[in-house]
Amino acid sequence: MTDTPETQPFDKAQGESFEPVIIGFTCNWCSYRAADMAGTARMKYAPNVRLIRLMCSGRLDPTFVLKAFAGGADAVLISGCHPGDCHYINQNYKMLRRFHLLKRVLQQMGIEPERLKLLWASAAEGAIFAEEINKFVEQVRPLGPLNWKPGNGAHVEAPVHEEVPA
Amino acid sequence: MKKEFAYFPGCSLEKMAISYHMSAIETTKKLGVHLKELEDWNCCGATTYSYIDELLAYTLSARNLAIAEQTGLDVVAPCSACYKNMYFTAAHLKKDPDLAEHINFALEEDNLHFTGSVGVKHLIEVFAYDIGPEELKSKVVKPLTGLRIAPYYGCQIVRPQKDHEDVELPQFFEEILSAIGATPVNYPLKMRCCGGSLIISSRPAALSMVRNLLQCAVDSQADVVATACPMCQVNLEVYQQQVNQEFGTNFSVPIMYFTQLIGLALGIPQKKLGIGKEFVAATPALLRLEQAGAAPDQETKE
Amino acid sequence: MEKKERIGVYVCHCGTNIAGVVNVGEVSTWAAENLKEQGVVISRDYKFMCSSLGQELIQKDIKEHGLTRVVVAACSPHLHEQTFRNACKGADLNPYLCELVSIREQSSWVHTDKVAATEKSKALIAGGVARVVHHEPLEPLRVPIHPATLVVGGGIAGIQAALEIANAGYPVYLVEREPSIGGHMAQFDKTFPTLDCSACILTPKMVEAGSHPNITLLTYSEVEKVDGYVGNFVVTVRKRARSVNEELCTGCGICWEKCPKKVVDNVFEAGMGTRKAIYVPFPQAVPKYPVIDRENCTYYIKGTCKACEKFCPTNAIDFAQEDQILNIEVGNIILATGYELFDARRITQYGYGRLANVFTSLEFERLSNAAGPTGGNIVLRDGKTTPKVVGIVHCVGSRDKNYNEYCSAICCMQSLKFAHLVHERTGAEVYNFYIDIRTPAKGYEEFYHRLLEEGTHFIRGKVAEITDAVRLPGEEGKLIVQVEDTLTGNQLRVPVDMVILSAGLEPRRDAKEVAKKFGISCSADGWLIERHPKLDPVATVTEGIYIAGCVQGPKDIPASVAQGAAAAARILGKIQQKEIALEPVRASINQEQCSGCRICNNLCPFNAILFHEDRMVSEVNPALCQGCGTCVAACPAGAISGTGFSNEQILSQIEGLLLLNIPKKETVA
Amino acid sequence: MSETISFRQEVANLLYASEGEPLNTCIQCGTCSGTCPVAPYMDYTPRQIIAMINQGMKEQVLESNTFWYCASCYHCTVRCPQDINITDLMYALKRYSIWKGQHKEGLIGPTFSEAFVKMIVRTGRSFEPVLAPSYIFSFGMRELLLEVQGATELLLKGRLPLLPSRIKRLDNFKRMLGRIIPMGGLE
Amino acid sequence: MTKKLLIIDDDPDFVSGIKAILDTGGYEVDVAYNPKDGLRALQAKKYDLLLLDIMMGRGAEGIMIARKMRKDAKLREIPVLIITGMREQIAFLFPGEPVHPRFVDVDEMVEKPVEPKLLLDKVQNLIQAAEAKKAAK
Repeated sequence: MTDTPETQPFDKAQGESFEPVIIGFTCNWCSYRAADMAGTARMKYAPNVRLIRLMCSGRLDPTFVLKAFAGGADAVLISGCHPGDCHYINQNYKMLRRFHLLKRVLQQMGIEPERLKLLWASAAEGAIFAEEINKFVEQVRPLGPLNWKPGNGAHVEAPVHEEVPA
Repeated sequence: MKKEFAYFPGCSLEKMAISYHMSAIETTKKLGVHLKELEDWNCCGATTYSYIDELLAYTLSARNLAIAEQTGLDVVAPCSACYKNMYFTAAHLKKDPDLAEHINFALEEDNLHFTGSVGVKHLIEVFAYDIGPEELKSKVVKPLTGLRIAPYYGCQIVRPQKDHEDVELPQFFEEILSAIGATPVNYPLKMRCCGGSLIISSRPAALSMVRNLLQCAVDSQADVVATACPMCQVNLEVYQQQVNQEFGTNFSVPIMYFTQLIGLALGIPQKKLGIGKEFVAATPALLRLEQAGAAPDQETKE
Repeated sequence: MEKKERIGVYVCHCGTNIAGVVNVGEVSTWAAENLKEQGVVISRDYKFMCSSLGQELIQKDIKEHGLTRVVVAACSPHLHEQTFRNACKGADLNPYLCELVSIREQSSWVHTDKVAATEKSKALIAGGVARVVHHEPLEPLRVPIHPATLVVGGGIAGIQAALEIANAGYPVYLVEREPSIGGHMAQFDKTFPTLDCSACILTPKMVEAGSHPNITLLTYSEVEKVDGYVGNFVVTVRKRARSVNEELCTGCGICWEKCPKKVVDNVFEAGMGTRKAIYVPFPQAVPKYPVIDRENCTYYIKGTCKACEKFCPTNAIDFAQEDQILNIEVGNIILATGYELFDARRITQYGYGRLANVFTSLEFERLSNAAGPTGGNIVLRDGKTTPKVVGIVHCVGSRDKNYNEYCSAICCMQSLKFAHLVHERTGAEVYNFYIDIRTPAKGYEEFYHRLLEEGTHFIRGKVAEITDAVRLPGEEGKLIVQVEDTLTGNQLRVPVDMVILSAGLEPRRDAKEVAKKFGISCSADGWLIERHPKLDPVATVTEGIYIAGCVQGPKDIPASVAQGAAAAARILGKIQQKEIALEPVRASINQEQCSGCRICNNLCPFNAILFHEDRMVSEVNPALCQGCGTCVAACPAGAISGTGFSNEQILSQIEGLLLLNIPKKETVA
Repeated sequence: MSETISFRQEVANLLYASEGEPLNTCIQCGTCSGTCPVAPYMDYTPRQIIAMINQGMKEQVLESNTFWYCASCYHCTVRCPQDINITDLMYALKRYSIWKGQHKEGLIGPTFSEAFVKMIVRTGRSFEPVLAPSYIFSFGMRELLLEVQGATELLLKGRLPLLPSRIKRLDNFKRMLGRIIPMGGLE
Repeated sequence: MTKKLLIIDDDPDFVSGIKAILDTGGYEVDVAYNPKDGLRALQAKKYDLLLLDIMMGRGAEGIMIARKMRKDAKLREIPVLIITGMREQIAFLFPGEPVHPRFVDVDEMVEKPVEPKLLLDKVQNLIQAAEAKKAAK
């Protein structure tokens, strides 16, 4: 019987343990190309991250991150070009400012800061991109599912994760 | 400038290289550095332990390091082989927690524990970096003006690669010799090996290595070769006889410890520096120094 | 929901690249069943969507099923986005209503667990479908291309590129940091494998470039700043003061004859020879005007001398000359700034800088050059004695993890050339110490055989050290090369009179800053990164910026020339189109909602947002806007929207990825 | 798991420090053998030994004197363009040869190092005279005389160790070693 | 169902001998030739018995593995049979002395060369003893 879409994709190794769902934002010029390079070099990393391509990390609106958490994501990855490498000169610095603001805001809303990660990755760093994703998944796994239900009416039916004892 | 160190003399400094021990203690005392000998230290194994079992080698060096850690001082080794063994044992144990746990399990039998907080230095690093050439120069009473010295590093002080030194042409030995007024000569083979334990296990090879070192010292018109390792001193000096017989040469190059030379410059009497215990008398070179010393402010030849 | 969109989903097998891991059939049927509410009316999987048959499949469905949106799940958008957009265009569907979801690089290639990869692919497609619903029809932005081109670096690659473009009738600005163009090639005596005299084949091109009506030579100049974007670059160039008035100077040379001040020339003569304070780097310099080296000229130091001014027949000397700042408008830029030689001093055991008769390859080039300091006689450092035995060391600083891991491509052939020159000029014995002889081009291997016939001793072994410490009789006064001849296993001590270190090529020291200045990136080593190492080596990720020659990596002269011409051809292609179609990704401000808070104004590095004092509203200038979207995210009133990456598109993509609006099927235990 | 492993993998297993198989990356450039001060006295140069290991020539490698003539001066390791720790390799081959009891005839190295470690395990300090028998008999008459002459001169200069020294906490020391090498006689 | 055994030993000749014997005993035998691969194998799969050599890798690494297993909850129950040729390997160090790893409560120890019948008996007893202990828990 095929799993229904809500059940999380199980990773073959552990089988039983919790598999976080992570939304990842990448910038078109560096981090998305790093993901492409990880693909062409067939580097293996955990299937928990689903990437969204923006033109630049500066395009990241904090509401996107809140939307992802509200929608049921257990963690969010923000990645962009190394400071100084930005295709639009310095827009990644503005994302850095928003990232620190976001960390504090999320903490006040009861979301552990470990669920939000910032990663600089240049077009040539496919290996680092893959490695950091694996590390991030392992960092989030012990935190367990978020199941964040924002108080104000915008109640969104977050997919239920089977609560599986570790 | 650190004033106090835990001192690991090593087996050869008990008798075979007694003059290195005497001159080390005298010179450091004169410069205000206190060398506190490690209590109940054991032999570092030079290279032979690793032929049998590297874990055994780590345990024996780790025991010395753990004893040093109890004193809270960095440990200083005058012999290059002991220095290398302790330095790399500390490095390996810090890098591999499983290894450290296993070695500490063994050290429990002697109620010791290694944490990795101890720094490991060679004796010459104390003079070159902790005391420093300026401080050394200021304390010089009888500069060794005119004495041409070949600075012989040997292989284990800067090799294998640690982080900071230049591996092929370091200069800190020359700086020390200049600070005490002597003239360090350009000694091309200063980084080449003296043969070490090959003097026993492959004598012809070791004798040829010693021969090349002596030949090069003579070609560089050095009056004396300064070394910072008892094993090198023995190979270069005690076997000069056999080299002359083997290759029909007639070397008689005095091989002294750098601490003896520093001692002379600090005005410490020769007796206390163990001078006179050499096979190849250092006295002729030192005699020339006396006359040179007598002549007022002689221009030092660069 | 007003009229719902009619969406077609196409899951590509990509042979086994995707189908090997992702269950494409299951994904396709899943999309058809579960994304019906979103508007999916047709969902297929096909072996090669990017093939013409695959594209025709889409076009047929658009016509027959009246599709208004297309989602293709295949490879990375950087590969076939344009292909599927053209397919939609072919069926009269606006190309920007098509979304390419990457389930190859993002899923099949990077996951081993088939079930997880299939589930992830479903989520990625759901995200794509949710996003494509909010796509609007767009037209690419047409931007005019300025016909002028800037070439940075006057080496052979830069000269070739400049000539190709100029001969096609378009203006070129050739900027060169040194007083004359010519680059490293001007320093060589001969070139391999033909043994052409380097100056003889280079100077005609230099003269042609120097006198070409379409080429503006800006020598002794550097690019300070680059603004704008493809088709509309504004480049700030600092033309350093030569202290010589170029209109009046005839290049007669009296000034550098009379000038009393001699200076060691570390650049052109590689420290082997001297030049005067007022100088041209070499006789055939283009342009012919000399330059005063203000650090060493007595006038600038003590305010005296002025010999050059006295003797100059056309009083072209102008001590008060200032640097000029030029603002140049160009459409495209070619970076051809070349390489730097590996500093052989870093290998202390080879003795360069310590042992007199150890020379680097550039030093030997000057020694063997007729216009060089010794008039072409190959002599030792004392300038008199000719060497009887010469050792040439390959791979100095290359193929060595302690220095540079890469192979510098040209040192083998260069070493063979040196061996020939030594044979020809001095009749000395020559030893070449190599690991592998690499002769990878036409005529190279035959040149190697010629050297074998000439009796060169080839010793296969990387040199361990070079010393002057004599050990065996016959080594007195010689340099001893200690090496293992790996073919016999003997450790040799080869006494030689002269050693030539065939040093490798390294990127320019300021490569990182230059890359930043032109908005492109360079690899960890420092070589500039091409758009694609195999298929697109002369373009870069940034539109309008091209690279050619050794700046992209070590290569020989023919390859540099070919890349110079290739970059020129690419640019000529762009100039012909008169304009360039840019991605229609732009920001725009909805005037009603804009509260005039001006937060967005200084967010834009391209100053594309201007503020209307009168109406207290901001406005985006589409010509300058690059579409990064930072202002869109920053606007507190949400008044700024970005085409192609609007908030609705991204928020709905998030919902899709999290499978939120999927009808819940009862999960059967 | 494959039926058996190559000699190259066996050597890699000994070289614990480096992950994977360091000897694979050797490009046979000869820097190590060119640098080695003892290479002229070795049956095979260090480079040749690496080539022989890579081709599984176990017998010839173990019968060679190369790794017993290594002075462990690290000059090769520092200069290797492929970052291979050749000195560690020589140590590993020594361990392999001692554990198997298989080495070239007439080599002093093995017997000397066994005697040396045996001495340390018993007293904790080295005492050169006790090592003399392990190599003196393999010397010819001439070397014997020279050795005796050297020893007497050391005696005269007061540099010949006469009394074997030992560490105080010897029993702890022995039990400590027992935890590393679990053999009897260490009570 | 067939018992799964793991051999951790660096000597391929000895391993092929032992493996042949154990195959006749109907066991499913995996092999690791160095301590690192051995520990990785132990984490990846459930084994009923471990045959462990002592002298391998840097030295007496077998002892390290045995001690590490005793401290790991998952691996503690696996019975360990030490098979070592240590006595010949470093005979010079302690001539005539026996080998007894008394610091590690190892189930059983046997010296190389080991006689096939003896090996099979020991393996069988150890597995049964372990099962009995588990059943009793």
